Amino acid sequence: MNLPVQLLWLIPALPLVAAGIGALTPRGGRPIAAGAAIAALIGSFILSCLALKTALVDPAAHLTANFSWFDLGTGTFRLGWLLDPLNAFMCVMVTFVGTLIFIFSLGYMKEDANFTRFFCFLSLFAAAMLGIVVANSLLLLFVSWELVGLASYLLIGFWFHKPEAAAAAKKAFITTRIGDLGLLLGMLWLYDRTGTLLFFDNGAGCLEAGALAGLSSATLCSGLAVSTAIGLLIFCGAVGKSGQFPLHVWLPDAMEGPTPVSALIHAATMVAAGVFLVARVYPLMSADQALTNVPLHALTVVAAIGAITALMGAVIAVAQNDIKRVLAFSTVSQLGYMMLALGVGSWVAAIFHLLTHAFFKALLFLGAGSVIHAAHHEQDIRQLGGLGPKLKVTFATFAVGMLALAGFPFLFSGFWSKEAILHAAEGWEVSHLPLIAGLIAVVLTAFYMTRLVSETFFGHGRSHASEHAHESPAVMTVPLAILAACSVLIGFVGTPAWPWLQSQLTGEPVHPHGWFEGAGLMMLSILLVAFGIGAGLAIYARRTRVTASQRDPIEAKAPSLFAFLGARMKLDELYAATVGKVNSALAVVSDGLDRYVWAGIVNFLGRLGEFAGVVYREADEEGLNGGFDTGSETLREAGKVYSRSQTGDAHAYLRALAVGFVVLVLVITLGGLR
Amino acid sequence: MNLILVLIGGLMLTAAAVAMSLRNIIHSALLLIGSWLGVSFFYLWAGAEFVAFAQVLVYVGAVSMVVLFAVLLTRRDRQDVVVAPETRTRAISALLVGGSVAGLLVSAVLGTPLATGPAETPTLTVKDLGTLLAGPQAAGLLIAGVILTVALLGAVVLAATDSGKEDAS
Amino acid sequence: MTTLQLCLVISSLLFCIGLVGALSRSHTILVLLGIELMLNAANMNFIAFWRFGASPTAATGVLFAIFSIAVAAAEAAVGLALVIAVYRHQKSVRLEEANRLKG
Amino acid sequence: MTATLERLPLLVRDWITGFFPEPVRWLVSGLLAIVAILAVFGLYFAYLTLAERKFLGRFQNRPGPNRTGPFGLLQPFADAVKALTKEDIVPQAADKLLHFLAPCLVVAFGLISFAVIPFGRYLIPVDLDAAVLYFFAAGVSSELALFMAGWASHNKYSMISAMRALAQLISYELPLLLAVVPVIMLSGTLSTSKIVVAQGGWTFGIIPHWNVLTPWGFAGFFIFMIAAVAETNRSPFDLPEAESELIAGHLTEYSGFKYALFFMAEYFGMSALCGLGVTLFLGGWQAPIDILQVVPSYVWFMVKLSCVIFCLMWVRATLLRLRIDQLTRLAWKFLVPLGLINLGNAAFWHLSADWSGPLQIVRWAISAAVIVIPFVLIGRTLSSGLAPRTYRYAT
Amino acid sequence: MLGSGIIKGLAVTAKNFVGSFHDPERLPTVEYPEKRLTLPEAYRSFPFLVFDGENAIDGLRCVACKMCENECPPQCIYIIPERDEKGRPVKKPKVFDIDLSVCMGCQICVEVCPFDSIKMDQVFEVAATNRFEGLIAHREMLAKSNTYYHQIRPTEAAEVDTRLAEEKRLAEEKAKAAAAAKAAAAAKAAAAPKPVATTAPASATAPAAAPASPAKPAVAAPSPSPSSSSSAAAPMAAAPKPPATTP
Repeated sequence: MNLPVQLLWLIPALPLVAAGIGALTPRGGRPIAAGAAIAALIGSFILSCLALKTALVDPAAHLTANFSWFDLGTGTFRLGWLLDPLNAFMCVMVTFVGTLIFIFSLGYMKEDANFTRFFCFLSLFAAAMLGIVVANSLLLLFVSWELVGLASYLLIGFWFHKPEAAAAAKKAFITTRIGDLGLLLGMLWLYDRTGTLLFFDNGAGCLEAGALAGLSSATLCSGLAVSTAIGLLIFCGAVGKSGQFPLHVWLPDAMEGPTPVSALIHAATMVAAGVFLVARVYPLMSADQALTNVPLHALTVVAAIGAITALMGAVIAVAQNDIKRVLAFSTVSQLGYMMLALGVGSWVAAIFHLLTHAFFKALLFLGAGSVIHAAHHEQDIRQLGGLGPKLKVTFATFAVGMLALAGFPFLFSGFWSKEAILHAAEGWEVSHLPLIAGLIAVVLTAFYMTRLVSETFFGHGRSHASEHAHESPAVMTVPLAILAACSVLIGFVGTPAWPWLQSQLTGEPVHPHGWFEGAGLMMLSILLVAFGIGAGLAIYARRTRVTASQRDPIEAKAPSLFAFLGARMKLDELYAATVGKVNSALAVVSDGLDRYVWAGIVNFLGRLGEFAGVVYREADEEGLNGGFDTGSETLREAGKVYSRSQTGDAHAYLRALAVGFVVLVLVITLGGLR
Repeated sequence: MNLILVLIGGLMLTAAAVAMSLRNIIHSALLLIGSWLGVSFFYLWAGAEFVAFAQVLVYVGAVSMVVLFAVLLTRRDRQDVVVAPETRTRAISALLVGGSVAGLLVSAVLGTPLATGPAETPTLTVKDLGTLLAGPQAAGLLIAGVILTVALLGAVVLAATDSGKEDAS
Repeated sequence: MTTLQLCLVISSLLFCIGLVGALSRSHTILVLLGIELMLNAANMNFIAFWRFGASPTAATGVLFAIFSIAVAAAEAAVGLALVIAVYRHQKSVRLEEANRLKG
Repeated sequence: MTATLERLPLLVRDWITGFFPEPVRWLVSGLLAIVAILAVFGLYFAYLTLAERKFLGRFQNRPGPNRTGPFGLLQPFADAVKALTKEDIVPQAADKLLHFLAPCLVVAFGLISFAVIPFGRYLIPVDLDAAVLYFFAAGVSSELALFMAGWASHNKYSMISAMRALAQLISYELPLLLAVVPVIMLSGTLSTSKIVVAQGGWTFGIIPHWNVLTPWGFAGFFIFMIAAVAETNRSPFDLPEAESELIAGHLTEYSGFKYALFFMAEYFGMSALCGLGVTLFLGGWQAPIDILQVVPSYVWFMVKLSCVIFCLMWVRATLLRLRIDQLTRLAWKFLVPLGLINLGNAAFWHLSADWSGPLQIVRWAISAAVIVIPFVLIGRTLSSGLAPRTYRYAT
Repeated sequence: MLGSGIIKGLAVTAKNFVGSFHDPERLPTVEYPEKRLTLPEAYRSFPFLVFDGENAIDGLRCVACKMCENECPPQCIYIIPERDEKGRPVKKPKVFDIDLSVCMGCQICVEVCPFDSIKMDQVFEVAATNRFEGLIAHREMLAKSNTYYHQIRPTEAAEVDTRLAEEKRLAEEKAKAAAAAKAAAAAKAAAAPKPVATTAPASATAPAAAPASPAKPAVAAPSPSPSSSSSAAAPMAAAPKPPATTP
């Protein structure tokens, strides 16, 4: 049983319908809203599996179903759905992880008064993300993209009565909007150049050879290929959505939303969208690779941004104290990895890491949610501690996630995907800086994850909340267990020994690497991981924290550095000092202009109009009205006379009708006789 | 053949005429039911069995019920069903107008050479009708259904009393 | 006089009886009943033309009569509901008293 | 032998018409049918009254009438004599013509319904193409006669009863028709004789193909019988003649033979409606088992009719009279929605006619679920807020 | 589920229907004129007068004291005492009528009768063709023998007989004592009421000495209370004097 590509729209449509149901459900209808959302997503999951099966029949093919949306001048504007292994895998991942997160939310949001609204937004979020995934048109993708932005705004600001949440929502919305501006410009430029926004259209799509050749052959004034410029503009959008440096600032703040939302944003939907976008337009991004005489390749920028982000995220994460913020910065870092992979030319590795990351990051966030739920909404790891024995399931699954994220060798999926990326970075001819950045990030990742686990689960409770923690209900732990299992198993679809996923994505047959190819790098990274974990254990687990106010060991050694990192490298402040200042100065100038210059002109014109009005009124009342009044009076008199015949007696009307009929017939017949 | 038609027509016309001149409105309504039955006999005579039964079902079964209900709901006491005699002028004018229309119509009917078809009754089974209604004439059927629904809703809205707003009288 | 003409004459007379009733009676319900009679007369014509007309195989006349009966039922329901509504306002069913909108 | 028995009524008819000259034979055979119906159902009515009284007695732990003749078998004739010899009272202020006309019409309309019921394989008075429609057209007219009776009596109880009769008719006409439509839909005909033929045949020779033995047919029969009880003004829907509130409703001012006519019309109406129910749902004159076809078809019809009527008596002996608002609520909130759902159910049945093998079980399951689930849900909605009644003194 | 109550009700009536053909419990009706139920002993319909001995009129226990007439709530009893040749009242009713169409069967007359002479009957088939005559029971109709009384209410009749015998014995003893004291006066007093019954063990020679009745057996619960019986002599004695009830 296969899913024809014509029905692919059903995948996003089901959660969209669920969102509609949720919106129409009154507050009391909790089971209806949640049931609709979960059922719809499960339905989408099943459809996605069918779609995947369809796509894997011929992995190299791009199945499309295009239709015309409207006629524009002489041309037709077309939209469509696309099915290939890339988005089929994405669909399965999004719906599967999403379903588990939805189920988890049942327990996590149980006490919330706006339960139905929450599920409505969640469904909308999932629908928008699935829309991005199945779109075969950059425009359709962009529409869904913006819907994702809207849904993220609604969800991050779900507890809008908290000022931080409201601010975080605004921040996320505006920051990503900056990137979206680039995407919009790139899209318009692309349409201008190629005349289509369809990705694949039997050779006429913008990602197919004909269009790409045109794009890469044209150059701008500085010798930059057009495809490079467009690719970079589109990449702007990905930077915003995926929280890449320098637009990553919204991502940690987005932790103000409910934890399932964080999980959804970080694992399955929003941030993955950026990576997916770059992977989707990869032919466009890499179109300039063949050119040698250009000043800049688009992918070089991608790799640079990715490497910076990966390193920066990992460094900052070391000094965070909020459990969710640590995870947030780890997401930033991991997304940097993916971008790095894209940049160094291995989009397959990026997608592999995206998939594995989705599972273990969802697992980690849900685990964190479980911890927070258990500890009565205490998120500060200094206040927690000693939760291991109390939250056995959560601890076990969280540990799996942590090991996967840290890239613990062989058993865990994170190891394989990360290894694929490092392997790709090693093979990049341009520079080895990304590889070095990646390797440093490996150490740091292992270190800060060990720190997080030690602080949270080892030692003893350092606050009332952590001492009285209790295990979460099954509706929350079961998804954790499923995700943990997946976090382990999903890695084995893409090991060097059997790179099934890679082959399915690229459409080439499975050809195992030689076992020793890249073994040296693997050994190095294993050592680095071991070092990171060992360091973490040595610093944090050997002597656990006793009180909440005790200083962090690193903080004790290098207080200023720790504070700098803890304040996220003061990037927010930097933005406030530069962009914000300029912005507010501009605002002051605009205000002055508005208030004095434009307002003066407008007021003058208004006065002028007022004077003219007075003149007109006089003329009207004296001159024109007299004439009309007389005319109206005459009409009214005539009307009075005529209205006498309107007796209100239905009989009279009926009689007149009948007489009229007789007369009419007589006139016609007599006239006809003559 | 024509004798039966004349009998049916005479019955129907007499009933209608008497109904329209009686002062007791209940009697009028009952006689009109007789007249409608006469119309349905005409349909039976003409071979339109289905229409005849539909006529009985709708007019005798439904319209007459509604009429009787309306009569009973719009009277304050029993004597109200006997209405005052009409004014002479109106009666005369109505007769004049009606007579002229009748003269016109009858003369037109008699003066027009009408094409007539075969004398035997055309066969039209209910199944044929159903096929026609569900096939080529489905739009008409749907529209009739919509009209009936709208009329039902309209009648309910018009006739329903707002128990809160209804005045004491 | 052919049979068709006889039918038509009868229906014309029925129509005129309805017309006279609608014109002469002051009771609103009787006026409505007069109008119903006129409708019935029209229906009779459909059937008469179907039966004796040029092409009896086409069932258009019968179908039209069926639709017409359905519409007549709707008309009666709405009309009588109107009568009741007017009665509630005017406390009268005399048609000439329902003239509040006259000029 | 069986064939002869089956054709026996026809043989008798032909024998009698043989005495008449050819040109009037059609008239004689028509009259014979009328006379036969009058005789058979007149007698049936007479013994139905007796049976009703005896059965009601048995239901209420008493023996019922048993003094007139052996087992009280002459009771109906005693009743008739009593009715005939009573004084015929016409109230002073009554509308005399209508007062007289009402009982005549009510019996006439009750009788003409019998014209289209197939009593046996060869026994149908008039085999109309639009027979079901004819039946309902004839049926609605009898309530009109009840209204005439109520109005003509010049009695406020009679008047109220007349209004109630009208309201009840309008309310229950709809579920009655809705229950019938599925049968027409699946048989593809309005002719009662063809509907019965369509229900012929047996699975394994023992399971008849009657409509009532399908989920939609069962629901339809259920709705049909409830509506039929209401249409014939029988308990528990006997509001128009509720003797405890309205004396006897439209019968208040009637006495003697006119009263007996109303009584007769009630039983005629009941027999006719139950006959239609038997025709539409219980396979008409079809025998229940293949081998029992040796018994003539008209016997089967009468047996089934009597069983259905017995059930009505049973219901009458059991249930209390409803209030007028409960009555209309039952019709509009329960029977009409259920009827509409059943219509959809029948459509499904029709569309899934070619399902076979295990799909047949699925078909049955879906069809049963479609009717049972709304029944439970509507029932729960209707009875929500109504706790089981508690009694202070009775236990 | 909707309709479960209806089905339960139908089951109940169905049980009745089927049961009425084989289970006598389910068909308790009796074919009356042919078959009759035995009436319970306490069943009562209308009053009757008890007589002792063979002669209905002579054996009446009633002394026409009119207590029942006075007490009867619907006033359906009508009594005229017998008078001898000299016009003096004799302790016997000349007329004793009960209007059965008025009587409500309250049994108060039985309660107040000091002589156990009026009792409740069990006959209920009193239909008559004449409204005025047929339903007025005269002395002859009312008088029924003590044997009949024993027949319909054996327990109560036995108690009454015991009590009367006891009273008579006490009266005789007292009479003997009185006779021993004042022979002449006692003898005269004992001679006056002479409703002598030959067969009955309880001969009513004692009523004149009724004041002696306080010594009643304790078992006589429904009999007249001691206080009323003590005063019973007074009205009885006084009754003849005021001719209050004019016929």
